[in-house]
Amino acid sequence: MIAGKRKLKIVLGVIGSDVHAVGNKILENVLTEEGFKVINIGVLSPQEDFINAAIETAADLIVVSSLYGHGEIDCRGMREKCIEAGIGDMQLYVGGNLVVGKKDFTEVKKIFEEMGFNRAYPPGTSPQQLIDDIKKDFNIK
Amino acid sequence: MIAGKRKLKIVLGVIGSDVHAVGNKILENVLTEEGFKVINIGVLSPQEDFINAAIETAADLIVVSSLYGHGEIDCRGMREKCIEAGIGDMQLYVGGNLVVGKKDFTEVKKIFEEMGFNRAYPPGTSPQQLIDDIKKDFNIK
Amino acid sequence: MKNIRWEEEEFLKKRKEVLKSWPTGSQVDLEESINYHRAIPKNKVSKWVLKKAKNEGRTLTQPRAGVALIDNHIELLRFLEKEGMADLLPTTIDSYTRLNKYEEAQKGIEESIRLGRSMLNGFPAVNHGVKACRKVCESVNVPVEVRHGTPDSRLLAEITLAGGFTDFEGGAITYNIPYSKNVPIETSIRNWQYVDRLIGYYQDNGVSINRESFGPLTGTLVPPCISHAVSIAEALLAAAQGVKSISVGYGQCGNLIQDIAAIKLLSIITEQYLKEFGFTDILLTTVFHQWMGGFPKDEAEAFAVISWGAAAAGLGGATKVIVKTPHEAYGIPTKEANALGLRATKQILNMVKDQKLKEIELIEKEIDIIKEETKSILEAVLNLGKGDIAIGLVRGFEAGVIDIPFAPSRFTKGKIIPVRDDHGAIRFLNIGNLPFSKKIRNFHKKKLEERGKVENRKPSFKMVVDDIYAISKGYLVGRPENK
Amino acid sequence: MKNIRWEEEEFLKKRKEVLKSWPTGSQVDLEESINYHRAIPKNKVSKWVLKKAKNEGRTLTQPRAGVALIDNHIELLRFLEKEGMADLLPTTIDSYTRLNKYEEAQKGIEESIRLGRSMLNGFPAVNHGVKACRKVCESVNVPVEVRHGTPDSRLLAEITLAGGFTDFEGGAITYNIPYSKNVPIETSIRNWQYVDRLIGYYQDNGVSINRESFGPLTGTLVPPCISHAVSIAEALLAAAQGVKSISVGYGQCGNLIQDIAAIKLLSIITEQYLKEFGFTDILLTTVFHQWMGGFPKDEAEAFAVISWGAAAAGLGGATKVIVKTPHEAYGIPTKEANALGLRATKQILNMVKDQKLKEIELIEKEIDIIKEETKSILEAVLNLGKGDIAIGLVRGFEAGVIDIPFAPSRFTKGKIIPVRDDHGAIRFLNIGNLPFSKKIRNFHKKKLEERGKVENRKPSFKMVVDDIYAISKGYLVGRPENK
Ligand code: B12
Ligand code: B12
Repeated sequence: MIAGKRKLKIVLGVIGSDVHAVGNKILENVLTEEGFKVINIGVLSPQEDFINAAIETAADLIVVSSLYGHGEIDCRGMREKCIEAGIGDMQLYVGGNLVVGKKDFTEVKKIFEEMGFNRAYPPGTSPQQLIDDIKKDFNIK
Repeated sequence: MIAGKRKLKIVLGVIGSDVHAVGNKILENVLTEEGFKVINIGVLSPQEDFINAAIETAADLIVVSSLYGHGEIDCRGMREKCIEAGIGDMQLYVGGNLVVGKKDFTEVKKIFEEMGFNRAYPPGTSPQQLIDDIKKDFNIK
Repeated sequence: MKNIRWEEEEFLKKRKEVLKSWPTGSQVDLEESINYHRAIPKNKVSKWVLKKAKNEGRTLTQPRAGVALIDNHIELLRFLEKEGMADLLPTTIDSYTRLNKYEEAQKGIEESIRLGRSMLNGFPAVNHGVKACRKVCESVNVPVEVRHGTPDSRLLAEITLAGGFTDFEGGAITYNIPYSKNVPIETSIRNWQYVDRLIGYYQDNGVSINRESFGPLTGTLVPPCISHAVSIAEALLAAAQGVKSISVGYGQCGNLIQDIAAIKLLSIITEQYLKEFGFTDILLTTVFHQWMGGFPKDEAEAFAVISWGAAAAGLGGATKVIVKTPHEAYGIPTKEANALGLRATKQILNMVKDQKLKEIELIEKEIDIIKEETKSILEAVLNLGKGDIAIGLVRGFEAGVIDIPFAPSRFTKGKIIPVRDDHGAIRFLNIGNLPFSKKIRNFHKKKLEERGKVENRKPSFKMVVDDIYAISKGYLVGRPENK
Repeated sequence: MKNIRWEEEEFLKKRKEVLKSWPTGSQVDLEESINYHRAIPKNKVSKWVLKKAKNEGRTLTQPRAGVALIDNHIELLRFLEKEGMADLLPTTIDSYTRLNKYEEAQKGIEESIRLGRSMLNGFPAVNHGVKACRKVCESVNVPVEVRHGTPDSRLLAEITLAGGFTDFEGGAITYNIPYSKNVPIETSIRNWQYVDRLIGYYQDNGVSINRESFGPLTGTLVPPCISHAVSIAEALLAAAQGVKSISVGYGQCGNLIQDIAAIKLLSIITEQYLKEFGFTDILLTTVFHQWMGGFPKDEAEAFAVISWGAAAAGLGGATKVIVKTPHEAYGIPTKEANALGLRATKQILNMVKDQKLKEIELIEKEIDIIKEETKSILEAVLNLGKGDIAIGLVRGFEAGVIDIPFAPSRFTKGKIIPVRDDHGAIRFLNIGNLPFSKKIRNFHKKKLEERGKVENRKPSFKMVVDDIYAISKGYLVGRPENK
């Protein structure tokens, strides 16, 4: 990030009844080191917690992780809830192991994009990829 | 075999430039133990050696092994050579790893049957299967 | 709360409450279930199959598997029995059920029916009820175990045991700390005492249900002494409630010497503690989990990780090995992928089963280390509990003398930080509040200095992150580039 | 015939003959080729890549691969380099070429073009000629070795070395006895002396070509002492002709202790013999072949066998491992299957590379056994040759003091019969005429009695047949049903 500028604020968490904590801890670590301001709401987080945290901190981006396979159910309606809460144009990224089973990712991507996520990532995406995309989307050099 | 009856005579060998000796040794052992008379011409045997051995011993059956992948080239014309040699109705079996590569066996089987082999077997066929089929074809109980 | 056997009255009172927490609870009739169990043939009862394997020195295979709908789940298990030659079968429970969210599980069932594919990551046994469970268990010819990750599994236990399962995984610590954020240890101990007492009740009536502790915890660089201490504690908790068939588990570290040492020691030291506390008539068996951390995406590489785990399990003499699949990095495996993992595992097990690795000083030394560490932890825990392991666990976690790395729970300090040494064995970068002797502390320090020197960097959290990724990137030790 | 360096004159005379034996021979210009080699960068020269790996204690991977047509072959090698991350590449020669049947190879090439698929089980390098070989070697970024099985490979060597290959497999014994029926040992020694001298000639001119001996022989239950004795003999033959970079090989037995012992000993004892005969400036490296006998048909099981081989290679510290594929039981693998085997292997190698297996008495004991056996054989051979290994080999095979099991050749007695002991190590059921001490004989007898007792049967050829099938059926030791 360009020094002196306002830090990009990212709400980070693992959605639903998902307890996979390791990737979350690493993402917090890496995003923070990159210079972002990370609000990590951790595992077992309902949609509401993401949205409340984003509103409270006036965040720029919500990064949702879902590892355990219920991502499709857990993420449904999240965009609508954002709209209701008045942050309808919030950037929403989602990644992890989004659906149950090993599936062709183009299909999975479509499902999540139709749900209103701006970006959806396949299993094992590296944090660097995420950082690169954030910089692209938020015009950070 | 039914005791007292003439023993079924089988010419056994590995065709072409093939040196895989282990399966051949085991087949000789198993077929002999089963009570057949085995004439084993061993590895590196050209078509002619099979046919000559069959004529010399008045054999009932030729069992060709091909492991190394050149089976398709090596076996071509064998039926024709049998006909020329006056043993046109000789039973010809072939087995091993008949073609180069892992292929759908129904296709391979067709190739060898069209060449005039009475039976063709996929990789790793057990000697017991061979014995069962011999007994069926030669009406041995 | 103490580690003593619950009074019958207290137990029966609680049962009424528990069974009311979801409609299917009313399907449970304990006396009828006991009779049902009595009729199950021995080859379908975990305890007997485990006992036989233990006596013969064989290592059994077991997959993880569970889908939302009953018929699909049965098809899945049958497939794994036939095509995977699984010696033991599982029924893995979905994550909503694990958190007692039966309504969401119900939604998952309905969605799965609607979309024609499993929308749940496991089998929602509570929603399906007793009869469905029996149908599942009856449809195969080997024992079936309930595998989950449920801090409060009282209703799940009631329904699945009535449903004919003969093995139940979990424990107050192993199914709390890695699986929840806000459940106090005291609560999960109480809830698991209930489960253990329920199994003890079956046992009192001549029905053996095996209780397995979930050794791998967070699956992420867990040092053997941590999981050993926890496993032993859970064994003592179960035994106190009258459980007589116990399996203790361990998740592969990846260093062969450490893995063999750990699994060998696990059975010896658990037996010792059980004996020390007066439990002498328990069948104790061990479970080895193939690598529980992040897997490589490439299936060939995954096969290698699976095979390496199978080798350690077999050479270490575990009673059973829990098998991963070539789909691990992606998602719940198809039944075919699951069977592939099982078959690869069985091939290795059969190839190593007659091989004895004896007279290996390195293993003996490693055993001594893990033993001393484990004993220090348990001693401190028992001291804090004034000899009572239940109280000791609550206070011990509070004090951090027992601690679990990378856990979501706020009831473990999370101060310890594990990292690999130069040979890939898991050591401590930060010992947190663990009550280790100076000798042990120095041991770890020296080990990490050794690695630091080779990699020309100070041991740090960066090294830990590298280790977390290492196996998924094709290595055991997470070296910096070009090392 | 003796084991002494050929006179230049004799060699050059023979060359003329050899180069005339097939039209492509005329393409070889030795001086031009030497210059060509001088320009090859070190990272594409086997010797240097092997040396680096040896120094770093790494184990390199190499597949087997070869198809009939040039472009397809290049595509195959590139794929294995990229997708298989192969450290070294091969060019496996087809079986007609191996038997100098260049006309049949030509038919195979034509048929392959006609049918659009490879009708040959390898790359017919002689027919394709020098330029084609250079095209192959130039199209990849790692060293390429000629791998074959040719009793008389003089022309093959001329063409492929002129063609830029920097490594050449085989030997007077290892590429005769398992690969032919009627070639006298004296003949193959002469022909391989030619090849070794050719390589020595390159060496004299500053170009290092590595010479690898084919350790696994018939791939079927070959006891380590047999392949070790042969490997050492071939190293001595090569060294005498001026070869300075030598790899000795060994085929996995399947018992980890025996495999580690064997591969460790192999490099030590070969160095000793080389030194004893005055060859002190040779780069010696070792090659471990993943299981060379019958493979399981199931691909998951095949992955397990591959992984187990990779583990033994890595833990044993071999310089390179030759990799099998999940298609092994069926036929020449597709390039994809080949890459899968390579990737599984690399994953294991990387996971075990930092693990040291030290202080293992069982390994030391096994080393002592193999060492004594190997030395007895070589001593007897050298005695018969009055100190000359070439003469000794001819007489030794005649006398059966050196012998190879399951071979097609009539120039080995074929009297020894190997079989596994109760732990899966390969022992002798029949020692034939091997010059073993009473102690060693008793050792084997005792080992087999042990197994016989467990299986409740007398060690016999039935046991051997069971062992031959065992790995392909999922076991290491071929037990009777239900044992
Ligand atoms: C360790 C582990 C566990 C541990 C977790 C411990 C803990 N509390 O953290 C334990 C054993 C407890 C566990 C439990 C379960 N697990 Co789990 N687990 C794993 C495993 C092996 C590794 C996860 C891990 O830590 N990886 C290392 C970290 C660094 O990587 P990561 O988590 O993938 O995160 C990275 C990336 O995904 C990415 N990322 C994450 N989020 C986002 C978001 C964005 C926008 C981007 C760009 C990137 C990104 O960046 C992260 C950092 O690099 C994976 C399989 C695998 N990956 O190999 C299965 C896996 C995730 N688990 C799975 C399942 C099903 C479960 C269980 C239901 C049990 C079961 N059936 O086996 C329970 C669920 C409990 C619950 N309620 O959540 C499945 C999910 C299936 C699916 N999606 O189809 C997996 C894929 C295994 C499998 N193939 O079946 N598990
Ligand atoms: C050991 C072995 C070798 C040894 C052989 C030693 C010797 N002289 O005997 C060595 C190392 C020398 C060798 C060399 C080669 N081999 Co090789 N070898 C094998 C291997 C691993 C095992 C063979 C074996 O002994 N099996 C055990 C015995 C008991 O089984 P079997 O041979 O299959 O025989 C049984 C059955 O096939 C059946 N059977 C046999 N014939 C018949 C006939 C009938 C009618 C019936 C019903 C049944 C039947 O019964 C037998 C007894 O149970 C196989 C792969 C495998 N199967 O796992 C490759 C394999 C046969 N080899 C192969 C090749 C290509 C070669 C080489 C060209 C080198 C190379 N490119 O790697 C050379 C060929 C040399 C030559 N000129 O022939 C390929 C053949 C490829 C193909 N068909 O597409 C295979 C399949 C490996 C592979 N997947 O690439 N090999």
